[in-house]
Amino acid sequence: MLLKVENLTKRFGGLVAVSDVSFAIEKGEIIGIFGPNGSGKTTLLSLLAGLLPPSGGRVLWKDQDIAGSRPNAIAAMGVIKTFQNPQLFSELSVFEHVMIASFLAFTRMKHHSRLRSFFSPRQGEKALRARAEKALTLCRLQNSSARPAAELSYGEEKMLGVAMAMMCEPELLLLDEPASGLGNDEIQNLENVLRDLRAHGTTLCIIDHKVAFLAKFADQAIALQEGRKIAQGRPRDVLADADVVKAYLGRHHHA
Amino acid sequence: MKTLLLLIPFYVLPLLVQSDVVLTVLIFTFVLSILAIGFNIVFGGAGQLTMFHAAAFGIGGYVTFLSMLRFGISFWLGFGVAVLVVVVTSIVIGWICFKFRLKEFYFAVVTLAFAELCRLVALNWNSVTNGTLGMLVLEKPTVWLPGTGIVKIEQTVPWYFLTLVCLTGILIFSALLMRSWIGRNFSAIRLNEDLAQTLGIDTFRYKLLAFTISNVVAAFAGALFGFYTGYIDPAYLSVTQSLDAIAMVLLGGVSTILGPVVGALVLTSLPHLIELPAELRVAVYGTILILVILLMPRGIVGLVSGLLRGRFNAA
Amino acid sequence: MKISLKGFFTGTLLAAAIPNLAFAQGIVKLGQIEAQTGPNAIYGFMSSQGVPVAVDEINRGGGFKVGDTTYKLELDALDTRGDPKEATIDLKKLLEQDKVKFVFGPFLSNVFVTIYPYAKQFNGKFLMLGGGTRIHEYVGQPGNEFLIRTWNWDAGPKGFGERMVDYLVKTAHPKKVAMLFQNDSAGKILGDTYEPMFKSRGIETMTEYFEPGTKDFSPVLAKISEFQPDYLFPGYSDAALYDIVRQSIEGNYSKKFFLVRGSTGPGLKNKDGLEDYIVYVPKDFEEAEKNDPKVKHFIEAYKAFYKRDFPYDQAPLCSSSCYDHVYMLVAAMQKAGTVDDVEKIRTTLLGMTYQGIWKISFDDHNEQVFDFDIVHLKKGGAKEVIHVEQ
Amino acid sequence: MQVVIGQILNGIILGSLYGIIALGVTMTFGITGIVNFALGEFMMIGAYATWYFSDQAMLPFPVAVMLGVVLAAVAGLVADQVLFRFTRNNLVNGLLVSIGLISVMESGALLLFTTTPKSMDAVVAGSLSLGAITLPRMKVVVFLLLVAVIGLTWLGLSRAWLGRATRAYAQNPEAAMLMGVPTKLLQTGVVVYSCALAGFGGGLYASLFSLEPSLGGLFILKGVEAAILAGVGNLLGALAGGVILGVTESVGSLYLPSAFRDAYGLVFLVAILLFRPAGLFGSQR
Repeated sequence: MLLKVENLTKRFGGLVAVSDVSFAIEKGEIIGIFGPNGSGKTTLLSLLAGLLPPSGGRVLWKDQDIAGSRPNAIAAMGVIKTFQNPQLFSELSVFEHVMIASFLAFTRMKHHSRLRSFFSPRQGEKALRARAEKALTLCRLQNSSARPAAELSYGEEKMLGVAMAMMCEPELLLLDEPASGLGNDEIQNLENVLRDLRAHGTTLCIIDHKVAFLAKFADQAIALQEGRKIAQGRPRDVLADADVVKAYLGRHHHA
Repeated sequence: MKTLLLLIPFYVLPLLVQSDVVLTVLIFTFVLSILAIGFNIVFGGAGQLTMFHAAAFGIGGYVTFLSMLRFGISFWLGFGVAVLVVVVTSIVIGWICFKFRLKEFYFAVVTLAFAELCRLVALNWNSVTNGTLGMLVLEKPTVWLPGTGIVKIEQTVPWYFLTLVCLTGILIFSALLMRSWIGRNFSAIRLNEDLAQTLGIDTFRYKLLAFTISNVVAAFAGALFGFYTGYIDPAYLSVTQSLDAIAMVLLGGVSTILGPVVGALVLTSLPHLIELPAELRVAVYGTILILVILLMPRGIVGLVSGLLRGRFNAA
Repeated sequence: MKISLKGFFTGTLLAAAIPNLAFAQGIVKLGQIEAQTGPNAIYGFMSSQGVPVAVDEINRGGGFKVGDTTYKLELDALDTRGDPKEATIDLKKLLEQDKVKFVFGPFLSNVFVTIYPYAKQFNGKFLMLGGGTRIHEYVGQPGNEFLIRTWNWDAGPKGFGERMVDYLVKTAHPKKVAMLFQNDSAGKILGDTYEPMFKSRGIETMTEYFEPGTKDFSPVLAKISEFQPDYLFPGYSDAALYDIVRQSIEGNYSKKFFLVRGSTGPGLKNKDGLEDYIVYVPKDFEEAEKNDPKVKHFIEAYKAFYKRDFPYDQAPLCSSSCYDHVYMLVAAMQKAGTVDDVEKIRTTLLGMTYQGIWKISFDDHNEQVFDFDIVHLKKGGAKEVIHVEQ
Repeated sequence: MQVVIGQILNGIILGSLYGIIALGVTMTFGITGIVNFALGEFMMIGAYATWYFSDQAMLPFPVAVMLGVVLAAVAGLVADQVLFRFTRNNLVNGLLVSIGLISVMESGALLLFTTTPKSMDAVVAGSLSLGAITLPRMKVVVFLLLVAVIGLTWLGLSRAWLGRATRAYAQNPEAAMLMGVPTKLLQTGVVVYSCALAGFGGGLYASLFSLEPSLGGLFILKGVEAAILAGVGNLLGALAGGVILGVTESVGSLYLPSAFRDAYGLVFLVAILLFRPAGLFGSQR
């Protein structure tokens, strides 16, 4: 069992954003979480990635509770998150973004030492640059690699977020609405990227409100409403689930 | 790195210029550049606006001199003791500030408060720091030169070269630092700390590292300044000392390698270049600061390198 | 582009460094380093006002003759801003670039202590006439012949401090005196100097220091009032004295004051509230203007030169204002018959007694001894001025 | 025991002076996103103007204070249009422009008034004494005036339309803009008003203490400390922050060496910032 979430809860003062959610993710599996806006999807991901301290419950990563640890510690363990609205290093170029993201990969290189990197910055750089080129090409950003990231389109920014996440050699990649704001061919390309990740054995946890996109990919689906898990199972079953439909369409839908 | 070649003319200067005044102005410029570089590492590098570098500047001077007196060791070993003291102080204060995740304005205010407390200790701990009377530093640093052996640095020209060599060393150090992984993580933190954290960068440790390195460099400047002027007093740790260093970095160009040196050169030589009644000179100093901030946000070096790059792109 | 960048720096600096040669034969250069701006500019400002007036007067009078050449004075007054770094550069500019042989100032102790190691290297080549309290620790010692103090030492055999304490004991027989000084190097020296003076006369003392720039003294005055002193001895910058005297009276703490370094201003401002106010003043200018033509002339010259009214109620131009010293220096040059032989001028100057606004002579410690006034204000503002000859 | 109470009262009065500067700091920070470190200089303008008009031009004290306030407000308007307009929401630039402004205004004061201290006669002479405690009447008058002005400002901000718009803007700038709140006018208005407040504080200061060109520097640090103590953005808290700072310093100097006076405020501030980053009364913004 790669990741086990047990009765995870998060309260902001009176508001309960995530209440008592439990689920598990197998290695190599793709799990899709969907729900209407404000159903606690992003909050849930932030809890997993350590951006928000949980009010209750446990998050077991390889049977070790990481709830409440600092985001960088969780990232170093292999749980990497992308952002719903893309986060960038304002002045830096696209390539420099991906190089910064390769820090974890750098620390995992055999002969690395941050101090020695002080004197010979080239050490290990060649391997990382090659990997960065590959990631950018996969995300179709290779021809804007020298451009400042601030000049990218929204879709490209989102893909840069994915490229950066890939560079961190994630074991579990938490994707926060990767498809929203993308054009059709960009979504097509996103799917290739996800397939490639899956091929490399990366476990994916995708949240989005684009149900069709999720259904096509996810091995397992979870539906959230007002922070509560209302359904879990194969995507087709969950979509057909009465509560889910009611939550989504606001009334009983006769399929 | 090639911008460091700009320092070469300064190595040649003492042969051309006999006037001691110009050399003295440059000595103060070099020493204050080191302080400014120290501040630039933590502010230009990791984006943390600190006001503690003046306290480190003062502690550098005091501890180096006191340990020389107490243990009879050379300037450099005395400075080693100062580095220890500054490292410990920086880690304690840095740990407190970063543990509580103080941001920008509050970090500046808390570091200012700690600097003021250090100044008040220096001001009133008469038995050790001689309090308000300050301390007369008659000892001088010694340097081993091939051929002549241990030489005491006393006259202006030896001081000129000592401070210039030290500045060059610190510049190379800061250039290497900024281009290394540590520097890359610093800029990641400066530009977007939350994103940096999710990419696995331990922002707490790197901010603490930036804060400590910055204070050690500032302490080095304090030791040189104290031994050159021959007098150390609590004013070294004053707010004005911090603000001067900040003004130099912003005038010269934040987050650039040579910016602090350019800023230090302009602000140190300015009062002696313009012949104005005293009150007006202070006004000119203030006006320049305002004009730079509003018209040249990226500072002199930022402006110049922008023009250069503009030239290359256009050509 | 890169070359001009480099040229820009070395070019401007070279231009500043070309020493301006004294073309006209017959120029004697005077230098002055005082803090005219910056936080503790009050004392630098006051002591820097005398020299320009004297220089202007002498030059307008056609200069002065030494041997068969007439000389004019050229004054280079530099502002140290109370910052030791600036002071070091200013003194270097005066001694090495302008080749000045006579430097007036500094009056601030921290500025003096910083430039002392450098100035010492020029011993014998120039004279420094400064008033700073801490100059006392160095003046008169071998190797410091360049140093002459334009104020005398409070606790010396002819020290005005001793005279003032004698007067206090004679008129008021206080048993307890509380001292309240600024927490800086001059303030600390005051505390260390006057404590033994009071103790040797069987007077119990208590000393409190306050952060420079303090405006509200009510807490420290309350603390002092528990000691129930007969007299409060506050010091030393005028702004602090105004606040201390007023708040001590209004808060009905102590109403009897004894001041060395201060002025009649605070006393006059609170003349109805105070019970006793004894203050050392180099010269009570109001009194002296009536019967001393030289003082009258100086006040007119001051008003003409600065185009503002004369600050009667301050510690106006304490004797280190160097108005007299410029004339005394000129007299010494004329008597010694040289403007260059510093050693000869020095010995002549130290041996002279000069009657200007003050009767000035120097003790064997090269510290100035001069007559001064004790102003004794009683409740309601009745003023008694006691002139003390030395 | 009486002495302690005396010092608590004195601390409260002194604190109200810190409070009015803190109020200016809080309002400017809340609306324009920068800390106006030059507020102390506008206090100096108010102080010197009041001294000049009442001591030299022999005008009645209230008129002199009003003129001081007007002068400080006009200077504030000029400073805002020339400088602070370009440093909105940029803390570091705002800090450095303020530092430049401080040296310009201080040298202006030096030129006009030299460093010779100026001291006014107490407008309301005599002191109140309750038992062993004596409080100069003028100090009490100053305290009441300051509290009144701070109270009025708070009332204005919570009642008058412009006040509510200001608070709305402080809470959520984007939303306020969408609702047609004239942000440019608001920001300039707030800067000018806080300069006027500082000028008013300066005018009252002049009636209590002696004046020198560098008086601004001391009070701005205290004002910023008080604003943070209360939690920047909290209006009434500014007065409370100032009072707490004033009392800590006054009572502290009673028992500990008064040379450490500034340290007590600083230690208190650091403790607050660490354990209640939003300040004593601040809301977690």
